[in-house]
Amino acid sequence: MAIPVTLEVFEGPLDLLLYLIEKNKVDIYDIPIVTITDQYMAYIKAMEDRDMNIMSEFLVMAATLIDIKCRMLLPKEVNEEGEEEDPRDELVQKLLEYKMVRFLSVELKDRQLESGFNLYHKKNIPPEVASHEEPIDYDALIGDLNLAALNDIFQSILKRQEDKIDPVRSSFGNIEKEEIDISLKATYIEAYTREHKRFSFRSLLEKQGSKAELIVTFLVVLEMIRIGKVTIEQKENFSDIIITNNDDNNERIDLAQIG
Amino acid sequence: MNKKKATATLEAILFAMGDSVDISRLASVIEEDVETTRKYLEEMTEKYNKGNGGIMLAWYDNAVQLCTKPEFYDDLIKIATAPKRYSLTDSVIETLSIVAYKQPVTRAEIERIRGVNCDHAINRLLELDLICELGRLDAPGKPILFGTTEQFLKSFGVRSVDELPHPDTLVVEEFKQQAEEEVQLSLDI
Amino acid sequence: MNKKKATATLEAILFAMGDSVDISRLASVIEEDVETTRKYLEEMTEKYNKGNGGIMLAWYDNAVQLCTKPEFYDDLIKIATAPKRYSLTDSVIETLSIVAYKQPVTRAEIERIRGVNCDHAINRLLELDLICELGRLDAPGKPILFGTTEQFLKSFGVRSVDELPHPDTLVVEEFKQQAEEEVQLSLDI
Repeated sequence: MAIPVTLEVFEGPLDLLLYLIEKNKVDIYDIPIVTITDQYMAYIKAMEDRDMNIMSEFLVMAATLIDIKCRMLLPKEVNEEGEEEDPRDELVQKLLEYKMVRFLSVELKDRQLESGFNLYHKKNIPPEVASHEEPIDYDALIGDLNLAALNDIFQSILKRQEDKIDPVRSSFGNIEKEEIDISLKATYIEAYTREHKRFSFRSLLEKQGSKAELIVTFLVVLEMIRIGKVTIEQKENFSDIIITNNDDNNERIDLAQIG
Repeated sequence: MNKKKATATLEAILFAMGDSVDISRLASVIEEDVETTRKYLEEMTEKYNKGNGGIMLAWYDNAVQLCTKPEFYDDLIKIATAPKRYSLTDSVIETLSIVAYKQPVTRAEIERIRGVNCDHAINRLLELDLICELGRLDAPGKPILFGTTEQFLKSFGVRSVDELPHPDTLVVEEFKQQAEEEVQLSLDI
Repeated sequence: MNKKKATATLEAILFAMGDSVDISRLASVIEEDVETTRKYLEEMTEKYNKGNGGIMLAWYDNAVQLCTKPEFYDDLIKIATAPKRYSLTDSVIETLSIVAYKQPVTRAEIERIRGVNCDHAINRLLELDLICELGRLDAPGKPILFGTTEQFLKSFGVRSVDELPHPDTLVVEEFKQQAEEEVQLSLDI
């Protein structure tokens, strides 16, 4: 069978198949598979330069046709009810379904041409209606809420507020900034040194109250070492430091050095 | 509400709303049951069609909408903007007819019937608001189900999806006749 | 164009346009002079007014517009405006209880008690007419003082604010003790 010179554009493999069946004027229920397959393959060859995605769909159909062609050469299969199965049945069903779709498409196209000549308008709500505010239904709004419930809620808020405050610390009262008098501290440490002669640095620190006092004490001790009023010794890293008073040196601590 | 007042109310509401309104919603406003409301609307439709006015009632499944009568289209577009008319390609129309007759239908089913990938056509139809997603099929992968829209009914002048000619009766009948007339070529293997 | 067709065309145009349309523009579409068009429109107006429909013609100087007859506004409200669902959230109720028991009270005081910003809740209560501004506190910034409204009393079945049950100081003391004990407990562990 000759191939038409101009290739029609087919919507898909079923479209082409249907075209071939119609062209051959054969009953859709009795497709001459060999003829149709040959023609189908000839079309695909002629279409070779087309999009691969589209081509693959046509090739699947060609493969299906060849599959049917093969199965028709074999002895007929028998189904559960003992009836002979025609390998073409599935294809026939598919084609019939597709043919219906095409029929409906034509129907829809006609309808589209005849319709759509009505004009609609957009919402046209009078401003009086649009601005209408429904009165609040207070019964529904308040629901089960009553005075007692409101009271409970208020009390639970108060309780929550109390919980937020730490009662122990809040009872300490105000914490004021401590002023450390360096000269007082120096006098104290000098007296301590004279009294104890030889003592542990740690025991001196333990007698200090705040962090600021610790720092000042450390600075005073450093200054005393610098002017040779005391000497220190430490057996190993991080062990206690022993401070010894050097009695013979009576130089006073220069407070300006510590400043 | 008496019939006269109900009819006027229906007209007032439909005019103001512009869009289509569900018959059940209209029924609740005029405080009648859906059947009575439907009857009133049918009578209004007839009155509009027979009357000398320029407007009519369009029906979509379970909703109605006021619109101008088609015979005034040519005069109207002299002054009003004409509604867009789309020309749909064959592949888009084919896909649309599958959705129209098989709805709710999945993409896979559409593609099985057409034998080709339908992504483009489906997207185009969604874009034109001719089809919409109806939900998801309770099956592996939860595929989306498509159906036609009110815009579809409007564009194709169909009052309801049920009004479309049913393929099983009409078309199969035609095919059978064709088959009888067609020459049988015995091209057996 | 004969009068019957002209009238129908005018109705169709006015329907499709929605807005008001100049009579001169209408005249050009029906191919009549302005005087004749005006006469047609006047007759239409009369027909609408006397008729049993839901729509009418409104006149503005040299323009006309189709619109809903005002007597159907109440029915239109039923369908055109979404019924607002009013409800009170926890934060709104809390704020209301503070205003009720602490009034007159400033925004800052409410926020101190709740420990969070209360702008939204206060605005909501003002909107619902459950609280109102009572005046301004004689303090820096002249903050607004809030109190409960007549509507609040009515809704809660109270005749006067004095009737509100006050949380007695004992209860507050009890809370303080409880809180102290709880903290002490956690310190001991």
